[in-house]
Amino acid sequence: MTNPIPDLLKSEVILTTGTNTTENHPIIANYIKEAVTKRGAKLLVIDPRRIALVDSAALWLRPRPGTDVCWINGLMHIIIKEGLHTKDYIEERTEGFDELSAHLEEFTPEYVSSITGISQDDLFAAARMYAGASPASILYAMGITQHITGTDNVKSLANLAMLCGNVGVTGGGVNPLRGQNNVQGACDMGGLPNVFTGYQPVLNDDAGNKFATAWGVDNIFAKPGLTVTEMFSAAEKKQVRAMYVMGENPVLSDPDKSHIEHCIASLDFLVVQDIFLTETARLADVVFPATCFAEKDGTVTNTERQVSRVKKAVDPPGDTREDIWILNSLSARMGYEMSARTAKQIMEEIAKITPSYGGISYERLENERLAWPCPDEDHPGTPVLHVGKFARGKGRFFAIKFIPPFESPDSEYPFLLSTGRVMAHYHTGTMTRRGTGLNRISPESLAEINPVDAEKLSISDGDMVSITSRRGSITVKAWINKRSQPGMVFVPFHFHEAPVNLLTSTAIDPVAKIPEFKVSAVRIEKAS
Amino acid sequence: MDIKGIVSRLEKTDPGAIDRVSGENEITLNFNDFNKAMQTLHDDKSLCFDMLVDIVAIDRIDRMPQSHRFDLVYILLCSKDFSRLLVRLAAGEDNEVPSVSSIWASADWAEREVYDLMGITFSGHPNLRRILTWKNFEGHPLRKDFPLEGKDFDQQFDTTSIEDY
Amino acid sequence: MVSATIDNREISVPEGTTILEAAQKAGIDIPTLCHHKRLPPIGSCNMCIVEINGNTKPVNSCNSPVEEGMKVATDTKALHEQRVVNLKKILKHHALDCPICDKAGECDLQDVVYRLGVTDAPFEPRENPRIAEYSTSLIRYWPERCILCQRCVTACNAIKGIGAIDIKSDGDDGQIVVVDADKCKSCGECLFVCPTGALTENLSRYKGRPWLENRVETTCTYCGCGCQLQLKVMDNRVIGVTTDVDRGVNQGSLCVKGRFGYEFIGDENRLTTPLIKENGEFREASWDEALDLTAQKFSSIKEESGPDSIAGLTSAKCTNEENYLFQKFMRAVIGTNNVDHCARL
Amino acid sequence: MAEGKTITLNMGPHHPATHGVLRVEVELDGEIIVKATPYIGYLHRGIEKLAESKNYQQAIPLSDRLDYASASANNMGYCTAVEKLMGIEVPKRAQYLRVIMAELARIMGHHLWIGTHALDIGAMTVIFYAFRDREMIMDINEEIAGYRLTPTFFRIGGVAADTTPDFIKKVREFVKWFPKALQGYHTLLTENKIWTTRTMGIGPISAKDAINAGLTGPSLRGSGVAYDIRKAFPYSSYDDFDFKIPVGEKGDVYDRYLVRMEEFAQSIKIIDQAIENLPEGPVAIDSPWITNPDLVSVQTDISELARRFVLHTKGPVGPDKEVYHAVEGAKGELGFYLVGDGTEHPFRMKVRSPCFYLASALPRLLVGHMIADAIAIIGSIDVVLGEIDR
Repeated sequence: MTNPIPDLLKSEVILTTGTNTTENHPIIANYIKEAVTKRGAKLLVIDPRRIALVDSAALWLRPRPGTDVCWINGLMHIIIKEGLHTKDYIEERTEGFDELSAHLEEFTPEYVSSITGISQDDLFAAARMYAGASPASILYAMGITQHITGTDNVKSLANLAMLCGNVGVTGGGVNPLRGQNNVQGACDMGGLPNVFTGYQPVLNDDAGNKFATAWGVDNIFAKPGLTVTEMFSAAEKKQVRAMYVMGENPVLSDPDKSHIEHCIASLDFLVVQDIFLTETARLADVVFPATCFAEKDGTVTNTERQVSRVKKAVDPPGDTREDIWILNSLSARMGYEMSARTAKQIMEEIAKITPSYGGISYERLENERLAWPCPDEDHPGTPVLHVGKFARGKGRFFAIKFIPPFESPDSEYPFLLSTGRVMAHYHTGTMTRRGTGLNRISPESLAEINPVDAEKLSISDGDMVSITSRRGSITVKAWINKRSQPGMVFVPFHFHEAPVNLLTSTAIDPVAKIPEFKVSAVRIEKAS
Repeated sequence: MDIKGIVSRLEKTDPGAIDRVSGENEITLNFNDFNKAMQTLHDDKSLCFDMLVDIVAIDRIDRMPQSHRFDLVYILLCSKDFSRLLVRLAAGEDNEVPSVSSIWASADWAEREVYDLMGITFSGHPNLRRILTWKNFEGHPLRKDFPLEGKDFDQQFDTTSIEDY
Repeated sequence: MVSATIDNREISVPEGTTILEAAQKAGIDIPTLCHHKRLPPIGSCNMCIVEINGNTKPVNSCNSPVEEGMKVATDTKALHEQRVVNLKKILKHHALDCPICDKAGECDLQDVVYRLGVTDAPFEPRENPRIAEYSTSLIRYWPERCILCQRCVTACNAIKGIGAIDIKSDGDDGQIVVVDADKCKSCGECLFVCPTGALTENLSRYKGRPWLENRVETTCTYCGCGCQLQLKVMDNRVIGVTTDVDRGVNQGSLCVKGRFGYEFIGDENRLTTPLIKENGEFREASWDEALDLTAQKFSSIKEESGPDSIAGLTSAKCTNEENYLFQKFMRAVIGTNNVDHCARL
Repeated sequence: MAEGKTITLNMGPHHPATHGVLRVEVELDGEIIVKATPYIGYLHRGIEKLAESKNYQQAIPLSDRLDYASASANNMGYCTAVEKLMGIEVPKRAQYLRVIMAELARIMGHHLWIGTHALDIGAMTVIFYAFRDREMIMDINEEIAGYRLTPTFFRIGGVAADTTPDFIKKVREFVKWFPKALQGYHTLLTENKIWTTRTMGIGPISAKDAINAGLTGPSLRGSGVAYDIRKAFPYSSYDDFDFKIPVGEKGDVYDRYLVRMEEFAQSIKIIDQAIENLPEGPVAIDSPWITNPDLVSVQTDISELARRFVLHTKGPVGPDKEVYHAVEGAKGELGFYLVGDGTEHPFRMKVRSPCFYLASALPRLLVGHMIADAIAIIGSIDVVLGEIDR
């Protein structure tokens, strides 16, 4: 996020899109509600599903899934046409505005309305609402990014925010809501194929040399590695022969489950390190038991880029060892002695070679939570990014073309499938589906189907239905409600009994390599 | 002698030494006049506080930074009429408190204890060493920022690492 | 800013500050049962009464703003007596449950009883016992412990904006009732603000006592909000989760996962030893064995097909330190940039 | 004999005559001590630090373990200090019971002293008689408190329980018996030629020096200073009783011996008066903020039940102020400096330990004497390491 969460209370308009905040980030939803009910902010929800936030919204637009670039461009078209954009801000701090405005010419309200299914009146109202407020913030999540045009969608939202001068100001910003406690941190720490810690690119020789020296090795890592989706296809082609998976469950979480299982089967050697024997761990050659968050010390970085401590509360069960110990022992056996042995020592090492984490230490985290960039010990952290000046100098507008989704409903597969989470469960359910508590709240997978469709298919609430795509078929219980629009079905991906990722496609965004979970074409039938 | 008498007597010999009088038997001394006033309290025939009963050090970290970190309370006794006087002195973390061990022999160990457990140093003490803990003990246990369970309590303690005086 | 005197202490506070808040700021503690830092004033318990300008008719300090020149007395004999009378009214039907109540030991009601030194408040059973209407599979309502302070109802409305519960007030027979059971998400906001043990967790009942628990400050392991919470630990077991209003972005709030999703920590299906697959079956192995096998396999594959034939997936569920170490392992030890994680999923 | 070259001898910390884990490094010129350095800390348990984490009631057992040879006397010091902090007046019956327990503890402490002190110097017999009589006090402790050595019988606001008929009977028996026993000790020692030779003129300290060194209790009174807190700052109704403060003249080992022997007699006198004049009434104050409600009412009364919980799980609250309160322990001025901060825990508890200052005076007492006299001198100041090291 460019801005901290409590900033929402200072926004005049909050635009949420592709995020079911009440279910997935309930605490942020608290802030949205407080902003709306107590601070008089207006909430603008743009989402194909009738999510709970719609109840508090001043305006709700319901675009067809996969048409995000189109409606964003449509809004900008209206804003520029009506002269609502902030000219000074654009002049002073951005570049590429002229190309953008030329590109936007074709996105007339009539055209946008025909593609997205949003009425022209609503488009005008939304554009005026967003552009008329200062500051206004944008919240988005996987509903925006999990498309083949994921990167384009995000860039378009950034265009929109910059057009109205909402980046780098308190109460504004473009704010992705991170779905896991440490996605931000895993990226910051260089858990990506193309960057080291703090986004220092591997293609940069200086960075390569710096890390080679710091780690005392010869190679300089000049070539970016493979992404998750590429790894599995490479495994299929025998280019990747061994994998080490720490705390992930790609069999359930990645698209096209049977394809993944096939790829894993072609590996020579698979090591999985996890707290439970997950679906992926069952396919492994060696399984290491790992510790969960209550059994270890460390830090995590949340969606606001704030680093906070995780502390050991209980001893790990049985012969389980801390992940740090496992990695240290393994590398020692492979002839490399790690110098840092405790979480605190590792953080010191991170701070040394990562400029944005330079000032973060366990001592400071005892009393404060720090948002990076925090380059030195006296730096107070940076809650709002891009204040006064963009990180790259001038903010750049991109002219983005509209590309339809990979799969569109057709006569054979007439429905559109979207996946996501429900409140009581989390990801592949490895943690939340243990114990009795949360399972009592949400015991089974429910496919959300609109009553209109249900009537057509003569399905009633609680019937078992089979959902089939070009890649597979699952059977789930139907839940008839108006959350999904007609022609659309929503299935959560927490449940291994109904692994919805059997159905999803492996089509990915060309830049970010993110799979298109939010749009797949499926067929629904009543199960016999 | 009652507190009024003590105060007026001390005002005569060491004007300005008393910072504050509180309650029936407590005075607070200014840091700069401390040593001289203590000498007077001991030597003066009419005051005659010839026994130093105890020295109490209190870590007032909770009141920082409005006031100094430590409070030292010297408990004095007059052997003539057995009256008690509490002498308070505020000391910062960097202050070297003048030792009173040349006035009262009992201050020798009392000041060593305060040094050991609270980490306040005394200038002019003949033998300022740790007394209850050992030579290479780290930290001062009675300070409020010293954890109750000790440092590294979960690790095996190597008794051979103790250095004795 | 307005200036006033509370208990002979001069105070100056921004306009609109209530007497209770002003007093708390000045370090004067007025007893209260219904006021909560996160909630708007409720004014149901009549504990926070004060006298203004010597007027003997007491007013609730939680919903009266400070006015210029006001003279407030918070602790007179008359006020004390009135508070005791009010408290006895609340206590009259309160169940004698402390020995089996999860809240006992950190209960606001107990604290106020102790503070006011109330004696002689014998228990009288209700003529029409209350019925536990509100209850979810995670939250349990104990009607006889409820003092009708309305904190829970206010929290459900003001913090969550849900309004799943309400008070049905009918003199002595008032109680919490469900407005819409479907709306309740079991977020536990109500049980967090409950001053007594009227709303308790259904999971951690009878597992531990507040004064025996150890509380460990940590960060929630679920979504990216980074909520700060405290794990309640007893006998090396996590028995519950609680929060602190002053810490973190969540200000004491949590969702159903954060508050109740801790059971996996001590789950019996946790992996406890390394496993090695032989002939399609897992067998338990020692650490030495498993690590040696892994190291030897990685080394030989690296030798045969080059470091890029090995790939690693780190995790957004692991700490920064582990992620760092993992990518360092892949890059420095294996020698490949094939490292990624599930940020895209 | 060739003078000038010295030998360093290490006494303790495991030496039967140092009465605990006291270590004294003595430098000898021949048989004469030219320098003595005591080392302490072997029994340091951090009682002052621990008290900061306990509530006021919970810290009482810690005080038992200061001078464990006379545990109730420490209870007296701690509880009266807390009561001074909280402004509590304890009922008369409780005060008298406390006096009985504290004086019995003093006798117990002196029993240990006389037995081991005489044993150290070579008079083997006394310890058997002393321990025979000490056993009677332990039985009394057991009768009323359930514990023998560290009874923890005191509570903030009173004592734990009322007397039992057996208790009264046993105390009366002891009061009747003990003067005879004391006469026996006198017969064995007071005019014993060896005893007087070993103790007279050994380790003398002048009144001025003793005061300057912070000596209190029998060791100070042996030098002729009649400083006894029971008289100087009376507490717990000590001014109700008729007793004398025995003082010595020369301040040597023998005078300290005589003072303690007379204290036996005075303590018995106090106990006799207290047990015969034991007032009627409650044994603890009835305050909703301090004392536990009785177990019957907690079953019917919610306010009593709730209060009982708070008192057990959190404890009584101490006000935000500082007090110093001292009592006459078996060894001297046992003071507690308490700092309250408006919570259930003391912010700081400093124990003014008499033995600490007695031990600090050892170099002054030992130098110039023979090494064999060191044993007599250490025995005569009667230090208990539990109290020195805390």
